[in-house]
Amino acid sequence: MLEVNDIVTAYGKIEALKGVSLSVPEGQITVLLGPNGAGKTTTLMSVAGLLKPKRGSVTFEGQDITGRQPGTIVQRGIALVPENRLVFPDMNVHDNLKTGAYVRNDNEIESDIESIYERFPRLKERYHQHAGTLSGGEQQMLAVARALMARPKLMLMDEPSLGLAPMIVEEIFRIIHDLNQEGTSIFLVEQNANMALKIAHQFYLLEQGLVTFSGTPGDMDENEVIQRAYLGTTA
Amino acid sequence: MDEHLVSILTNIGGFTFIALSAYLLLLTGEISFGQQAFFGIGAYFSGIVTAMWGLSMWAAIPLTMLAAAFSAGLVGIITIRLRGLYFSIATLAFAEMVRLALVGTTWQVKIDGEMIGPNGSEGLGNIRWALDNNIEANDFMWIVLITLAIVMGLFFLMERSRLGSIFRTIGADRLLAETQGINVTAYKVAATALAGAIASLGGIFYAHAQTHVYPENFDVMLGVHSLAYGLIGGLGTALGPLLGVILDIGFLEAVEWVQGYRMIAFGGLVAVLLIFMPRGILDERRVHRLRMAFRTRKTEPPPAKTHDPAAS
Amino acid sequence: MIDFIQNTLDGITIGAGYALLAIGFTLIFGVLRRLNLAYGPSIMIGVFLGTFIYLHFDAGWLPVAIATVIGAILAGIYVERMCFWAIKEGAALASMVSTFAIWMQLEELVTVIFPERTYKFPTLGEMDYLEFAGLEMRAEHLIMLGIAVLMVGLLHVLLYRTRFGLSVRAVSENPAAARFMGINTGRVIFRAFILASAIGGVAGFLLVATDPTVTPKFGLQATFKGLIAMMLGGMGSIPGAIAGGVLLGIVERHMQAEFGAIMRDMAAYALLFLFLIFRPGGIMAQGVAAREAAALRRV
Amino acid sequence: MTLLQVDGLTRRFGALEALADVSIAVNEGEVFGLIGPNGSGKTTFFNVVTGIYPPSLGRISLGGLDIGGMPPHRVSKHGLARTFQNLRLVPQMNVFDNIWLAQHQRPGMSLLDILAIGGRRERSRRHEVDTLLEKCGLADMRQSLASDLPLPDQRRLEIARAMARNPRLLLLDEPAGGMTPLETQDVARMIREVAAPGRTLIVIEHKMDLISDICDRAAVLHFGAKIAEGTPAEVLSDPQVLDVYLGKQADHA
Repeated sequence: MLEVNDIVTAYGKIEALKGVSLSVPEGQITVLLGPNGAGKTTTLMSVAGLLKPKRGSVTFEGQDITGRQPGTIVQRGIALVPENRLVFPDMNVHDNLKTGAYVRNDNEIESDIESIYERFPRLKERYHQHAGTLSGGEQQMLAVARALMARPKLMLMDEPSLGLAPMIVEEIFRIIHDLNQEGTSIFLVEQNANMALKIAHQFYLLEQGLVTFSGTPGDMDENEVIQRAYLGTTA
Repeated sequence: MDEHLVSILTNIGGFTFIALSAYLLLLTGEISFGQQAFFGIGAYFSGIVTAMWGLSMWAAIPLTMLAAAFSAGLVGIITIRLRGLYFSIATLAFAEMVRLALVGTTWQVKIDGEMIGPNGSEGLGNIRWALDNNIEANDFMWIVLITLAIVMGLFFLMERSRLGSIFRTIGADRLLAETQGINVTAYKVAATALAGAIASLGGIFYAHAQTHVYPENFDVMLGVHSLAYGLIGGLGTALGPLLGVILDIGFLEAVEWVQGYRMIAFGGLVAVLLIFMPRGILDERRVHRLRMAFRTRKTEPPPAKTHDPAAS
Repeated sequence: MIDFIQNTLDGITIGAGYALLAIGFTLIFGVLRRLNLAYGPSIMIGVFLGTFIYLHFDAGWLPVAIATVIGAILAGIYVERMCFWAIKEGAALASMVSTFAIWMQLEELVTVIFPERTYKFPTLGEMDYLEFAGLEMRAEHLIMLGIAVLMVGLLHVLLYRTRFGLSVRAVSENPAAARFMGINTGRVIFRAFILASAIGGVAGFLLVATDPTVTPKFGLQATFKGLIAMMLGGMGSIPGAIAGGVLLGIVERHMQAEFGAIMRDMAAYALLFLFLIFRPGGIMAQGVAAREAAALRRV
Repeated sequence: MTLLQVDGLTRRFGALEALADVSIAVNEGEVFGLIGPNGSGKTTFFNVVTGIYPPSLGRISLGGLDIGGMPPHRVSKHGLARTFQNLRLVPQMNVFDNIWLAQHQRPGMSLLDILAIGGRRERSRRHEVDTLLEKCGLADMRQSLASDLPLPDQRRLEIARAMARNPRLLLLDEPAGGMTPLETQDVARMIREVAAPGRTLIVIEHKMDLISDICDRAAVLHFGAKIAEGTPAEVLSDPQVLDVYLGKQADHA
C-alpha cells in the first residue's frame, strides 16, 4: 500500500535519514521501532509531506506522492496522529474534530462526528470543552479521532503511548487494534516496543537513519528487540 | 570642504550613535522602539546645560550621558520582566510619553534679553555654544566624527572581551546564559543604561549642530530608523549600524535624483535586502568569514594539533 | 454627570473604530506571530484611494467606502508578499523592520501624489443629532457604532461557522498541527491578511468619515491606535481587541475633555505602559495554569 | 562524602507531578547515572537542581549549602555546570569563544577580567581553552562556528564548555543522544578520561552500555519517582526496572 524507496531526508547538512526503504501492506499494522534520534519521526514526516526528501520516493497505492503538499496527501487517504498529540488547546472538542476533516468537501462530516462520538463516548461528554482541559489520555483519543475524521486508508501514528499511564496506554493500543480490524492500515512509530510488538503484523528497526532489521514479531528475540529499539545498545 | 558634505557627515555621525545604542540592545536580544527618548533627553538636557546654564559642551557631555544612563537604567529596571514584543512596546510607550512631556513643558528664563528654554512644541532654541565659541561647521564635524571613532573603538574592544560574548549569549539564548552563571537581569539593566548614554551622545551633537530642536524630532520614526540601521548594516559587528546610516543618510542624500522619492526607493531597497539578508549585510556569518579570510592571510595558522583519537 | 456619560458614550463610539483596527492587528498577529507595522499605512492607502475617487468623480459615500476597502486590501497584499511571505520563518525582526520600510515607502508615495497637508473626505451624509435624556449623539456616530457591531458579528460567524474560520483558528493556535491536518498555512495567512485589511479598510473609512479630513499621518495613527488597543486587550484575542479598543476610546475621550489633546495621547501611552508592567497579558490575561504550561515548554 | 544531597524533591506543574518525593545522594568524585523512560522526570530533575524551576517541595543541598530555589546564575556560581539534551550552544559564535566565554564564571574573575582583551592572565586563560579543546578533540574546529559542527562535536563542545568553568558537579543530559555506537564510545572515553577525573558527574542517558561503562552508581526514575538505586549492574537486573522497560512502560511527559 505504502512504499518508501531509499529516501534521504536532511535538516540542513545533517542527514537524518540515510536511505530508508520500507513498505506498509494493506490491512496490517506495521511498526517502526528505534532509539531516540534514529529518524522515526523524520520518516513519518517525509511520508506525510511535511518534510521533503532529498532523494528517493514515496508511493501510495501505486501513485508517487513524494514531496506533495500535506493537504494532497491527507486527501489521498493518509492521516497523521502527531507526537505529543498536538490538539488545538483553545478549541473545543467538536471543532478539533472538524479540523481533521479540513480536506474533505462532502456533507457527511457532521454524521461522521456523530459516529466518532459513538465510538468514543468520553469525547461526546466533553464535546464543548476546550481540548486543553482534557486529560492526556483523552487528548490522545481526540488526536486519533481527529485523524479518523479524514477517513484515512492509512494512519500514521507517532508514539501514541508517550506520556500516558499504563492503563491508558492499553486502551489506546486496543483502539489501534480495533481500527485495524475494521480495515484501516496502521503505520506506528513507537518506543514502547513491548506493547507495539503485541499488535504488530510486521516491524522495522531503525537505527541512525537506516533500517537495520525487518521481519515479523517472532523473528527476533524480544529482549534483543527491546535492547536495540529502546536502549540503542549494540550488544 | 563642501558645506553640504559637512552637514551630511555630521548627521551620519550623530545618527550612528543612536543606531549603535539600538544595536547594543539587539545584541542582548531586545528590540527597543524607544531609543529616540534618550536621544531627545540628550538633546534637551545638554541644550539646557549649555544655553541656559552657560556651561560648555564638554561639561554637558558627561552630565547628559549620566542623566540619560540613569533614566534608561530606570526604564530597564521597570521593564525587566518584559520580553520580546512586550519590551518593544513598553519602550515605545515610554518614548512617546517623553516626547509628549516635552511638548507639554514650557520653562523659559530671560538671558541677555532673550527668552531661552524649552517652549512646548516650539522646542528648545538658541543652543549657540558652537557659534559662541567660533567652532565652525567643519570643526564641529570633526568633533563628532572623532567622538564616534572613540565610541566605535570601545565597541570593538567590548566585542572582543567577554562582555561582548556575554551580551551575545543573552541575546541568543537567555536560559543558557542563566545556567552559564550570567546574571541576566544585571547585564540587561547595564546594557539598557549604556545604550541610553550612547543615544544621548547623538542627541547632544544633534542639538549643538542644529541649534534648535523640536519634540517632533524625537518621534517614533527616529526610533524605528535607528533599529533599522543595525539590521540593514548587519548584526555581526558594530560597523553594521554605521553602514546602515551611511546607506540611508549618506547615499540617498547625496544622490540627487532620488530627492523627493527617497523613502520610496529606500523603503523598497530595504525590504528587498531583508528578503535575502534577514540579519543584514554584515551578519554574523559574513563577519566570521571575512575575519577568517583576513586572519589566514595575515597570521600564523592555528596552533598545531596533537593527535587525538577522539577527534577522528 | 451628564458630561461624564456623554464623554463615555463618545468614547465608546470612537473606541468601536479602534476595536476594528485592533481586531485586524490581532488577526495578523494570531496567524503570523509577527508584528505588522505597515498595517495602518496600508489602510491609509485605502483611505487615499477613497479620497481620490471622491475628489475626481464626486462619488457618494458607498463607492468611496468600497474604494477604501479595495485599496487597503491591495496594499495589504503587497505588505504580505514583501514582508512575510518572502522572508523566511524565524526572522521576525527582519519582517518587522521590513514592514517599517514599506510603511515609509507607502507614506512617501501618498505625500508625492497628494502634496497638500489635508484632504476632505465624504461624510456619511448630513444628518441630525439624536437626543435622549439630555444626551446627544451624532447620527453618523450611531451608524459607525452599528457598522462596527455588525462587522464583529460577521467576523464571529466567519471564524466560528466556516471552514475558513476553522483554518484561521487552527493556524493561530498551532501552525504545525494545522499543517498535519492538511491545512495550507501559507494560503491561510494570505487570506487572513486580506480579511484583516478589509476590516482595517472599513475601520479607516469609518474613522475618517466621522472626522472628514485626511492626512498622511493617518497611517501612523492607525498603526498605533490599533497596536495600543490590541496590547491593552491581550495579543491574539479578539474579545480582548474589542475591550481594548473601547477602553482606549473612553479613556482618550475623558482625558481630552478634561485636559486637552496632549494629555489624551499621554494617557493612552501611560495606560499602555502600566498595563504592560502590571498586567502584560492584557485585559483578557491568561490564568496561572496556562503560564505554567508555557514554562514547561520552555526547556 | 556526599556532594549533592536531594531530599524529598517534588515538582508539580499544575496537576502533574513531574518529580514525586525523589531523594538522591551523590558522593564526591562519583559518576552517577540517572535513567528512566522518556518523560520520567530526569530532565526536570536537572532543571530543578540547576534552578531553572524552583522545587515545589524538598531540599537540595550542594556541599552542605542549600541551593533549592536559587536562580540559575547563583546556583552555577556554587560550582555546578550542565549540558542540555537538545544542545544549547551560541550558534553564531565560534568554538573557541563558546568555551572562552564560560570561563567568566570562575572564582576570582573580576569585572576587569571580564573586560580584559589582553594581559598575562588573559593569555594564560586563553591557553587553557586551547588545552581543553585539544583534550576534547576539538582543536581542529577552533575557529568554526558552533552551528557548523556535526552533532557529536556539538555535544562534545557542550561538555568542554561546562568543564571550562571547573565545576564541582557536572550534569550531563544525554551526552550520547543521537550518536552512533562508535561516536558513543568516543564520548564515553572523553567523559571517563577528561570530564570525570577530580569531579562529580550525574549523567542522564538512554544507552545502557554507556551507563554501565562510566557510572559508579545509578538511579532509575519512573513517573517522577525513584524506583531503584545501586550499581548499574544491580539496577539493570532489578525486576521492577525490567518491568518498566520491558513491560508496562509508561510516561509522564
